[in-house]
Amino acid sequence: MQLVLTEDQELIAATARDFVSTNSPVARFRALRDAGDPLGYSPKLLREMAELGWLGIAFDEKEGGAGLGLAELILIVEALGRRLAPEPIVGALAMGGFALAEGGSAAQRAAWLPGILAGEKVVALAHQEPGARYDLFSIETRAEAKGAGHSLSGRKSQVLDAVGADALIVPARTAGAAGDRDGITLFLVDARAPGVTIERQIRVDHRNAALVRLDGVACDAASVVGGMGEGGALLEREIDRATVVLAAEMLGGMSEVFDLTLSYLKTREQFGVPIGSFQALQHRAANVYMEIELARSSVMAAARALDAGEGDGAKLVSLAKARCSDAYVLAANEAVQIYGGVGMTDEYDVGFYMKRARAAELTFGDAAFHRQRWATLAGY
Amino acid sequence: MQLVLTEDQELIAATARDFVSTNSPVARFRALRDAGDPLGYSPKLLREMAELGWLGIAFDEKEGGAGLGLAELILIVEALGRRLAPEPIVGALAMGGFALAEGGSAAQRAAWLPGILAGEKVVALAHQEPGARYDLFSIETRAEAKGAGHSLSGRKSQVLDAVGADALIVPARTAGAAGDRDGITLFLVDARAPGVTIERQIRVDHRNAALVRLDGVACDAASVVGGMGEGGALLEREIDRATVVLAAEMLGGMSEVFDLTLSYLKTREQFGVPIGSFQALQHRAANVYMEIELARSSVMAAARALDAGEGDGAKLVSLAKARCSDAYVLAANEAVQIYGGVGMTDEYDVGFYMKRARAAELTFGDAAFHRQRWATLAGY
Amino acid sequence: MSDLENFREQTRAWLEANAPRSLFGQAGSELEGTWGGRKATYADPDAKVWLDRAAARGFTAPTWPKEYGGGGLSGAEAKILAGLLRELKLPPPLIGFGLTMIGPTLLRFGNEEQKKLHLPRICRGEIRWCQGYSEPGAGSDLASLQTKAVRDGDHFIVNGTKVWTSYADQADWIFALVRTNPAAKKQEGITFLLIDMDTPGVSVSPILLISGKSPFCETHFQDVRVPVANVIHQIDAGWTVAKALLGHERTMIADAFGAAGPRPDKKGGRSYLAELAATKLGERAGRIADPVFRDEVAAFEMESRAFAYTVQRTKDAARAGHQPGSESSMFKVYGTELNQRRYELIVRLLGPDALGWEGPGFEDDDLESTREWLRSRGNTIEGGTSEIQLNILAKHVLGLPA
Amino acid sequence: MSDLENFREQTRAWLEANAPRSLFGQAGSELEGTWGGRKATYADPDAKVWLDRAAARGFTAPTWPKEYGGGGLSGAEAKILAGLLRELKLPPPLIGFGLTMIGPTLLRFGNEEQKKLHLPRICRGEIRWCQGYSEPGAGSDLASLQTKAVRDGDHFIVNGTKVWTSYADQADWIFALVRTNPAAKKQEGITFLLIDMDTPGVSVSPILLISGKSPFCETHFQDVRVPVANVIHQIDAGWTVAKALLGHERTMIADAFGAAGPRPDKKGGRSYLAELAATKLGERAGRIADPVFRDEVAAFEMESRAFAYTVQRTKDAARAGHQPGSESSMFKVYGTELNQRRYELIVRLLGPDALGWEGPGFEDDDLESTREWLRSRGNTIEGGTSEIQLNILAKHVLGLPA
Repeated sequence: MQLVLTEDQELIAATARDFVSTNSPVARFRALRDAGDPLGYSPKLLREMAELGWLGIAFDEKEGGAGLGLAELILIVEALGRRLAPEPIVGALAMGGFALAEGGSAAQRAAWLPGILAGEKVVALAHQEPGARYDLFSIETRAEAKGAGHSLSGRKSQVLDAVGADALIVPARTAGAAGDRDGITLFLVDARAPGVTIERQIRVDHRNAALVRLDGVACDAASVVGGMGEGGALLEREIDRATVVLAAEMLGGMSEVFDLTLSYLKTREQFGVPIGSFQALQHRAANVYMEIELARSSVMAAARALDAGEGDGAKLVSLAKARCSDAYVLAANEAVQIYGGVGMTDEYDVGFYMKRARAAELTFGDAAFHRQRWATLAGY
Repeated sequence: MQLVLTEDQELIAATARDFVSTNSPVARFRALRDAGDPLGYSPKLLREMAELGWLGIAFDEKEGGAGLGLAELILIVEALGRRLAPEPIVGALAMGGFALAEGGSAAQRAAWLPGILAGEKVVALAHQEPGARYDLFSIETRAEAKGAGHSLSGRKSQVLDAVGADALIVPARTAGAAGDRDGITLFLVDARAPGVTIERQIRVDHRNAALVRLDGVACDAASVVGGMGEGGALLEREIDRATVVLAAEMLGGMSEVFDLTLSYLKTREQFGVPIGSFQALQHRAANVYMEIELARSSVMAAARALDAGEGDGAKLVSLAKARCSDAYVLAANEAVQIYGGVGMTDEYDVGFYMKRARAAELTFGDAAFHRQRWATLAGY
Repeated sequence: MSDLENFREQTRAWLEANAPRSLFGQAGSELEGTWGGRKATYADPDAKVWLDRAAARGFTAPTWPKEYGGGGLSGAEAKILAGLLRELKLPPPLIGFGLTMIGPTLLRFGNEEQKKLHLPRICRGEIRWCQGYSEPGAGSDLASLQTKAVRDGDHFIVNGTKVWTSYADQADWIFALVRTNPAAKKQEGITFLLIDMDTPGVSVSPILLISGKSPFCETHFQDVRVPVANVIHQIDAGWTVAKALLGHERTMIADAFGAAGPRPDKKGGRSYLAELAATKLGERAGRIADPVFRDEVAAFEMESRAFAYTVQRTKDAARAGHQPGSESSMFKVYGTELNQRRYELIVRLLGPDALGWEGPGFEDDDLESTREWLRSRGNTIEGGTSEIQLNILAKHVLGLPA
Repeated sequence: MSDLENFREQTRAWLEANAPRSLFGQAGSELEGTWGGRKATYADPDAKVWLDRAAARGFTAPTWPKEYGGGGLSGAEAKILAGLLRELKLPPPLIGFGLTMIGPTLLRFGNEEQKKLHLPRICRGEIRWCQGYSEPGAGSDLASLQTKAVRDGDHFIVNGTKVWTSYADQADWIFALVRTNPAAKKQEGITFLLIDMDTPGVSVSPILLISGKSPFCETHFQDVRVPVANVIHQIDAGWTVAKALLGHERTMIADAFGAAGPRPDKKGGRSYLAELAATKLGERAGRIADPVFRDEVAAFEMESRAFAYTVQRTKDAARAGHQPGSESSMFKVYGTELNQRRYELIVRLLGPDALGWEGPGFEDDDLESTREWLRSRGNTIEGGTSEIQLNILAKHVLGLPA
């Protein structure tokens, strides 16, 4: 594994940084929030990203993608994370899109992937249930056999990017009990199908998330994604990939909020000197710097391991998520403390990073969860 | 509970500080260490402490004590801890002495307590077995019935103050299996009895400790301390009391090593200024200060709770030991770091505190052990 | 019967006769107390009755001299009155910065006219006060404030902005620090000035925090004419007044965190955190199912308890006649950081349930915890940052060199 | 066949013919390498044979010019030689501060006589060198050193004490910083001086550490006469020489911690720490029985891994042509603190078993861990304290103001 960017990757990263700086300042996110925008993102900007080839970058060429991998996608997502761009990358592209590409039938892929890669269609993955915490297999939504198909009933919570989505992939139980890895099946459900209710939930980070209710939603046999009862393993793989994408977004966020902090340390004066000349703050800044460096290495390693299909992949996903969770929260907390009173006001941007750090930390498992997962995967 | 010293207690503390400063500088401990003194302490000084009434301070008046409590004893032990005085207070007085006073028969008390309180006799409590870690009930030493008495066989490790002791109190199993609280009986054994081998172990802190072997040691019925098979509860109570005494010694040690650090910060110059003017070191010193203040409050509270026989006593013992373990290690680590290279040399005293901090931390349970104990006692 | 016992009996009788029946047993309930002021509204008319009767008796400011509307009570008598209010669970008849901050300042630094004018109106709850210290550019370095007051005959013309003026939107007067001499060394050109907020040119806008609404405001002064007679102490000598008041404020904040930080476990029951952890993470054999979180809960509870004992130790020592030193800095920094750790732990215990802001699918308790977590991040900033407190500890308690 | 391929084949043939049979496969074993010097003893006579033959071929200092006893190899050739030694698992024929520190310094700053005199003796392993920088009063502030060299005709008279002179008790010559101009600004009165330790007045005493014996010594100079010809560079210009060498030393130390810090898990097996925890704490269902320690082990292993990837990232970037910056400070501070955490965790895992020093009832592995824990506390001090590294990061990497 090479932990250095190739020239092509450098170019992708630079292009992404430039585009995001120009087209997606934090003020854009703030305006969407202030307007109470129901989607919370800009479909137009999503299409522009598609035109730049970003959405398809990690998809196979035969699906219309660029045939590159997570190692490239994370560069784009990091740039988006720097400016808190709320477009549906984690919840839709990396969850729904990847799941369809890997588990979907030829018909499903043909029907949906072109639209997803063009930024015209959004498919969300509705896996999380109330009270499930981070357990992917704690699924109580039931799919009962009905004729040649199934009838789905259950409740999903904080489903990312579900508001305005065209379809949902719904893991439901065709056998077993909550907590079992086996017996989970993934169904592709039209968002406007009878029995589907999608209600916007306002989260602390003001991104697109929803409470989804399924009341006897009819699914035919063609709506199954992957094998019957084999959705648990698929779900785990897709959440691992989405976790790396989220970690890259976190890396961008922590890097930006740390840059803001450094600027403030250099320019804000108290007692006649820049506050960045105080040694206690210098040492704390150096500490944040080191944690971000470690987080960056971890994210790069995890993306490359998943791209290469290495056996260590799942461990490195946990490494990346754990390091990014701790580092982002640390960087955001230090930012607010160093900004002082103004950092506590809604008017300044640092608070947004603090909120996003927490939302991202508590999505797909916090650092404690991933330490336990690492230990289990490492055989102790 | 009043967390302030009475005038009498102030007087005891001041007297102890003065006596220890004069009679027990750290150089005395160093000389004992360098000489490879087999006892590792001064019997003469122990007798002088007895003459000052220190050894009997927490014993009943009817046993010849002062009728005061742990609240007073900790003041003396803190003073001793400041200068690393190695006299057998924790291992003998607080373990063996207290166990005899509480669990001993009238005959046992009459035979031993006067000598203990006079500093003429030493009785150690040999509870710890190899591999038992901090589990008091992990006792495999067996007491097999033999005639009217018992025959003891087993192995005890790192028995504090056992070298040169006149007798040992040996918890042994008369029923049950290792780990059971029930079925443990305490036996009072003459240190020169056939089958008893006491071999000096050199620990990192160079205090008196021994590997004790018991090979068919004959004990008559009169040698049982407390009830048959009921030694588990007695042992737990005595170790709790000894833990508070040890915590007080730790409080003294951390206070002294912090005072040394403060002096060094004020006098050592680098780059033309005292190193104590560097803000990063100032903040770290303030942090150590606060942790020591919390440790002090915890030790005072635990001593008073045990003296009053309050239900919260065991929890507060765990609080005191956990806080003292963390704070002493922190204070010693910061001391060595701030002293720099010389702090790493055997020639300077700070290293002794670092070693003693660790030895005390890993005796009677470290902070992690006591957090778990607290949670259990607090019902979660 | 001693004089004090007499006082107790008379006061008890007076309270039972005069405090409205509906207020007995109400202290500590939703009713946080009456702030008074021109804009005051009284949801409970008995609160107004209680205020008026207590004020007439001098019980809103028990120890202030009677001539200024106070009760003229001795310290011992005031303690008895406070004890009776606690015993009868009566809410205080009046609260606010007039009683706790500007009143004591006027008693110490005000001239006779100022005391005669302002103190009785405070005692009667007629005027509500707020504080104008901080500015956008002046945080920890308060003395660098820039709000200007330029002399114009008998008046000052005030221009500038104050931030973190709590409840300024409900206050009638503000006591403010203004710069009257830009040429002097920064502490020496500051004046302590009282300003009627009805004066033209004063405007107030609320500050929205990352946690949502707050009592904080920005208060703007545009060519505000303030009589020179409203200067407290002397022109350019306001820093002396401010320091006294600031020390007082920091002690109050520190005491609040010292007291509020750790809560004793319910008798025989689990602590709030332990119960929350058991609910959110489940239990196994009576224990919190996740041993790592269990360990964190225990670590937090233990440090809280050790901190509570440390606060108690200082109080016990004070009662025993030992002068407290700069320990209040320790209480501020440690208490606020404990409170932050508490909420950081709570949101991690809640997991995804901590991510609600509003809307469906979230529990009210969880929504509140999330906002309190965000709000707690300000604890180590307001009332003197942790960094300033650590500097104070290093220099004034540990004696480390500057 | 290219020149380099030719070189590889010839060198391989030479090594196979000349390196003693007994040494093949020995690299990385107990045999740490040959230090040479007047006092050298060779437990294994083949080590001496290997040294002499390699020196004759110029392979003890492959890239140094042939005229000074080196091999005159290009960088590419030296890399091939190093690769062959690794491949054949041959230990280096010679190691020490002569090759790594004073040699490169002489090549850069020495005059022709000095190079002619000293370099060949280094290459042949005849003279062992040590470093005399630190002093009892000068730690992080090295330039405040006080060892005096007073001019007396063609000689300096040296008086003072150097500390942390590693292996001074086995060295023949010392390169030292001495103060030649007490009146100048502190960096400007320092001279870099070579001193033969056989000169009368030089004495060495070993330093006992809290962890036990160590290679460190104190080296005392009492009226030691040193020829002025032994000055490197110029009188009073030693700081320039020292800084170059110091930077080199810090990079070496940082690299060592970057490399040594985290070890990859055994293929399909558990890490050392995990195995230790499972042994000491027991297992339940294949997991370390104590979940809190399990969590700590995982946290440590994960940070070690993230650190290892960060070191690798810098190396990969360097190979790709990106100049490394001041990252070595990060590796020093983070790597040493990881190592300390590792040993703090180990002693807590060991519990009472960590308390042995010597004597009965303790395992050798545990005794060694305890000493390594104590020794590790020095990691954040030696070679530039963590505080100095954090200052460097803040100023040179983050650009924070002085």
